[in-house]
Amino acid sequence: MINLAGLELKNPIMTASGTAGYGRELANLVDLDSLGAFVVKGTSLEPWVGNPPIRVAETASGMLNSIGLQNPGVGHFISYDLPFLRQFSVPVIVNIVGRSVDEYALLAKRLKDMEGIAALEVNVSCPNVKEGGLSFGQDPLLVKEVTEAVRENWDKPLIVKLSPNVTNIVEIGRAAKEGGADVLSLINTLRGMAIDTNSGRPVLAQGIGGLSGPAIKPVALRMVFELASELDIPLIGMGGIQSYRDVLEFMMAGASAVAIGTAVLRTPGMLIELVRELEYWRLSNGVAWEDIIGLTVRGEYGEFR
Amino acid sequence: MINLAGLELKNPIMTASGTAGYGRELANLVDLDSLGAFVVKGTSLEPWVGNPPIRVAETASGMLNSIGLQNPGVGHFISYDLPFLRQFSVPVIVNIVGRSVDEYALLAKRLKDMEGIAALEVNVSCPNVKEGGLSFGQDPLLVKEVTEAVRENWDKPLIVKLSPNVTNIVEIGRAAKEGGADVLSLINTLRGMAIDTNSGRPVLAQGIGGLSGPAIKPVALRMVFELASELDIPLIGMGGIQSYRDVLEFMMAGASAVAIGTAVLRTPGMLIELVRELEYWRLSNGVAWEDIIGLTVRGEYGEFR
Amino acid sequence: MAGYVEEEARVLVNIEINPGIYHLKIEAKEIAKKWQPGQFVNLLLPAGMDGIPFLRRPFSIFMASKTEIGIVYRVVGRGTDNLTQLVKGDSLNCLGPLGVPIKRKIEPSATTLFVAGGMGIASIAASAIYSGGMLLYGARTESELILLPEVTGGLAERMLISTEDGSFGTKGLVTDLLPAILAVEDYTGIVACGPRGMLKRVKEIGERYNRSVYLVIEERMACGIGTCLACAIKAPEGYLRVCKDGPIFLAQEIVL
Amino acid sequence: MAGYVEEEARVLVNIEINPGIYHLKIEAKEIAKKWQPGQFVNLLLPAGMDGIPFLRRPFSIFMASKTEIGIVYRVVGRGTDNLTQLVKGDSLNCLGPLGVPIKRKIEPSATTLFVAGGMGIASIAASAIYSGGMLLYGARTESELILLPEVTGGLAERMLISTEDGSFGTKGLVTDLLPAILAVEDYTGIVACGPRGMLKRVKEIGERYNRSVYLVIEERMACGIGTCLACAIKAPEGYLRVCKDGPIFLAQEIVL
Ligand SMILES: Cc1cc2nc3c(=O)[nH]c(=O)nc-3n(C[C@H](O)[C@H](O)[C@H](O)COP(=O)(O)OP(=O)(O)OC[C@H]3O[C@@H](n4cnc5c(N)ncnc54)[C@H](O)[C@@H]3O)c2cc1C
Ligand SMILES: Cc1cc2nc3c(=O)[nH]c(=O)nc-3n(C[C@H](O)[C@H](O)[C@H](O)COP(=O)(O)OP(=O)(O)OC[C@H]3O[C@@H](n4cnc5c(N)ncnc54)[C@H](O)[C@@H]3O)c2cc1C
Ligand SMILES: Cc1cc2nc3c(=O)[nH]c(=O)nc-3n(C[C@H](O)[C@H](O)[C@H](O)COP(=O)(O)O)c2cc1C
Ligand SMILES: Cc1cc2nc3c(=O)[nH]c(=O)nc-3n(C[C@H](O)[C@H](O)[C@H](O)COP(=O)(O)O)c2cc1C
Ligand code: FES
Ligand code: FES
Repeated sequence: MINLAGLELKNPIMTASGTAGYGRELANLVDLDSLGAFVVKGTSLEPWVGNPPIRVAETASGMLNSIGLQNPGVGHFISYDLPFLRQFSVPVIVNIVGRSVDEYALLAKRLKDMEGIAALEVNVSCPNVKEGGLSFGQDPLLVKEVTEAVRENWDKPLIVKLSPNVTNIVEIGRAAKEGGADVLSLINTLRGMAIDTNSGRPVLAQGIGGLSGPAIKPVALRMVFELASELDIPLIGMGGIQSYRDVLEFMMAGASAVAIGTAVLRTPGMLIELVRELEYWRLSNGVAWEDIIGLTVRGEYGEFR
Repeated sequence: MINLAGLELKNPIMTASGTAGYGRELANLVDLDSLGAFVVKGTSLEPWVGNPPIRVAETASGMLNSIGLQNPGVGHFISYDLPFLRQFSVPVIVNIVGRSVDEYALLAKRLKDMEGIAALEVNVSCPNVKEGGLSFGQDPLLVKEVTEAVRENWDKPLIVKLSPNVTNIVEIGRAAKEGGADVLSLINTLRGMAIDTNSGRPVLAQGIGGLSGPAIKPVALRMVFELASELDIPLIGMGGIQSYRDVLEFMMAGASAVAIGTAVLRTPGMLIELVRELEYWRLSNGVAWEDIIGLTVRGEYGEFR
Repeated sequence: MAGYVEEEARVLVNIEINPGIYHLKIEAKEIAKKWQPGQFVNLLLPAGMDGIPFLRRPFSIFMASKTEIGIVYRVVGRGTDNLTQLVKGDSLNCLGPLGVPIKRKIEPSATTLFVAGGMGIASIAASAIYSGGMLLYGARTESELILLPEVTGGLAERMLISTEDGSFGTKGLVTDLLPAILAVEDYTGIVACGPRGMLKRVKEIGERYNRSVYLVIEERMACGIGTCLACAIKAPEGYLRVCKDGPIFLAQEIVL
Repeated sequence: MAGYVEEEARVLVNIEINPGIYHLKIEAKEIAKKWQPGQFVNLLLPAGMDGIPFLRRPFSIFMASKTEIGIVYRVVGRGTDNLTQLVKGDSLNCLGPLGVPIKRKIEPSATTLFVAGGMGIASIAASAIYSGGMLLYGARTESELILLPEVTGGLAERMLISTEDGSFGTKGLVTDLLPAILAVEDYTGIVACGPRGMLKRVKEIGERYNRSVYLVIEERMACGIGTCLACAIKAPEGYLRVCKDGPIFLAQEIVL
């Protein structure tokens, strides 16, 4: 069991928001109950339309996306998806997105008394319409404000998901913690771009998108390590995980659990393999997760197989 | 001819600082005079020792380095390397590094009257010892201060090389411009990390290093595009370039020239191929570089082969 | 719902049938069993050292037997180029069958008219064969026509062919044949697959003659199963998913 | 300076000679011509879809003819593993010959004693053969000994072998042989290549007997030509480059 500020996971593997939808399609391929937690797609107060296509592009060992947080809104989630997810015993984490601090607060309020939600994950990598579209997650004051607003309306575990597009991730993490976050998750995508040289047009209709996949793993790992070194708060690590060795890197750097995004789009079945391989590794090395989590930060190096 | 604020290049291909040394070794493999410009390794006032090994690690489509800016100091450069480079007609750009604003100023002063230096490139991704080791390049005020200090002591073209590890690259670019930069170059490496899961130790002795190579190209391209959209100043683009198509992406995004780093470590001969392939592309499309540079920003899309 | 699986398939045949066009047959028992006409597979193609193709690539299931599926693909980029290198015995990770079977949108029958342009044939040949309806099939030139026995055998006299250069069949665009046929025959539904321009034209003509028009859409995909929302196609309100809500749509469902 | 080139070489032979140890012969005309004992090549090995190995990998030139070079390598990771897949006719991008030829540090002669541990043999066999000096060669066990004709033929009676388990030659560490030999023979220089522990021991013993000790060092590399400063080895002051200032160093030049 892994305990994340009261959120109990039977293993460290979670889905990453936006890459596993609301579970219905993935459930066809993967037993959701074998996962540590299921994180749903970013969900807003009203339905969001999303961006025009082309919405994805490939880059070296990675991909760019500009889905634009298309989602059917929290009402649809409550009436259609939540009942489906309640059939499973896997902890369900709802990722919420808003365009103002109020929207985040209202979302938390709306979800508060719903059965079958283990935690909220607050995605602060959203354009703040009031502040001219800059992302909430790039300003520590706004991160704190959003976190506080959700905290006031939510008493179960509260996760804040950080944007990596910042000068100082520790400062942002600290703001979230001060605002009342129980857990931090990171990283969301790095802002990136690709151009079609046959025309000069950006490949994505939206121009700039979010980079994910193995290409970003070193940056994600560094940020997890920095937060684990500076702040005392449980972390969920993600960014480019493809193998159980990648998971171990994140856990050693300080993550108590991890989320898998892009790799699930490519090979959904790998989620189950990861769970198995990790357990095999843990047992054959005779260690407990508590010893592994953050060992690089503590400098307690060992010899593992 | 490409004109970068008075710096004239016969083609857009330059070496990236730190990956081509001071030219001596590369000259064995590549005719330096066929390049647009040659950028030397980061050079400091006194010799810098550098970091302990292991200094490099591989990551998906990229590499981490923590060389630690080892270099023999500007005195050695002037007496040993500059005379060697003067044998060539390629414009030589000296990349300078310091631990305080004064050091940057002194470096510029020292190099000012030297023959055979076409431009200075100021690397602001250095730890600022006075400010507790945070990089100069992450603070717009410091970037401006360093740029001004160099500007006062340098009357030829002045390039400021930006760090990508910031929330807002435009703000940093603007500070450099206000400080007197003629050209901006970007990106330096993204801070990243890798862990050896057999021990839990960071792969690099230094823990955190700089990520370069194809993995970072989308981030680099986005930053070039953002600067080209917001500021009126010539740009040198770099980050993950491996093919002439990559060069075109950077030029379309707004770069007047590009630098090649990691790819030169892998395949030095590619520098010459790039020059040839680019010229072939330009001629067979019947375009001038002026039309290509920044066309994505201007939205002047075309049909190219 | 029929359900889909992630299956490690085995290559049986992978040959060039026309310049730049290949016929791939793979043993994929589960997918073959579940497949219904109109569905596709999302393939994890061999990648280069930059990892590209990083995402899966969607291909229509052209035809399926009890244990095998057939795909016809044109080489257009890195992924399809790498695919040509696979030989008998190689394994290939397939996700499928995906997408709505055609009969959940329209029950194909003798009164369904099929229109295929270029590679569009791969997506609707099977449906056309089972329907008993007619197929109009156009390509640029003779060498681009895919006249595998699976097509010609199954469709026999129910197929009209056109080429833009007149090297085979009627000369002109496949859509040029449409008005004359609709004027005299009472096909109630039209199913079309091909380039966007062609689809627009079919829609226009179909509406003029007051028939139900169904379009098979291609869009870049990532997951292929409906979770990531990469494959958006504009709808009168918001977007639909080509992989999950399609790839076949009633023309009014989408905005071309 | 001898100069080095980036050359597209052709694989001639790539066979497993001992469990996990391969002998690779490639046609690399320019490199073969320029090579002098002690030098190495930096190879661009076939990479997986994550691009790894992304950087080149250094290997000693074990032996060279007019047009060919031979490499003996042990499979230890992704790069060497991928290398085993190359077959006759495949091409391989080589950068070389690199590093200081041994004779620029010490002119090997009959009064030079060579000590090789494990794969260290690959780096000094050629120098040992040309020198006329003696070679002490140790491995863990018989099956790890590289006894190619190039080694046994060229060295004949000038070679003493030890294995840790005694399965071949003297039982024990190769360095155990050293004191007895130095006590009676007047070798002026000792050249050693092998694991760090072994090198430390050779240095210690050599100093005790007052001989000049030269060590061949292995370190992770990137460029291999001296520009990137990846391959740092600690020196009494600062760092030296293994690829350019070495790979052979006078023991006092470096800090092990
Ligand atoms: C449901 C569906 C069924 C398909 N069935 C077939 C088929 O049976 N036979 C066949 O040859 N092709 C089919 N396609 C198209 C096929 O998926 C693309 O040709 C393939 O993905 C290109 O991959 P690539 O790596 O070779 O090219 P890339 O390098 O990715 O791209 C080359 C060109 O193809 C375009 N392209 C890339 N992906 C797609 C896509 N998903 N749809 C349309 N254009 C794309 C790009 O914009 C670019 O212009 C189908 C597509 C869909 C969505
Ligand atoms: C000058 C020089 C000459 C060499 N000659 C030979 C030779 O003739 N035959 C031979 O088998 N090997 C030789 N090596 C070692 C060889 O370079 C490494 O074994 C190889 O790079 C490992 O690559 P990999 O991708 O298989 O392993 P990796 O996956 O990169 O690493 C596997 C293990 O090898 C270690 N390693 C990686 N690179 C090096 C390196 N450059 N030096 C030492 N250890 C390393 C890693 O730390 C790790 O423990 C030489 C090294 C140098 C520097
Ligand atoms: C297609 C796609 C959609 C995503 N949508 C969301 C989202 O709705 N909310 C969110 O917080 N993160 C979203 N993300 C970010 C991922 O959850 C994850 O943080 C990021 O992709 C890094 O992990 P990875 O490299 O494993 O994909 C999305 C990522 C992708 C690729
Ligand atoms: C080994 C290595 C050493 C570098 N040293 C320097 C340096 O001394 N000064 C500097 O400004 N940038 C240095 N850089 C950064 C590169 O110049 C370049 O900005 C970066 O690597 C991105 O380009 P690339 O992906 O083409 O390598 C170094 C990069 C590498 C890989
Ligand atoms: S490709 Fe992911 S939803 Fe269609
Ligand atoms: S490997 Fe680059 S300097 Fe030695």
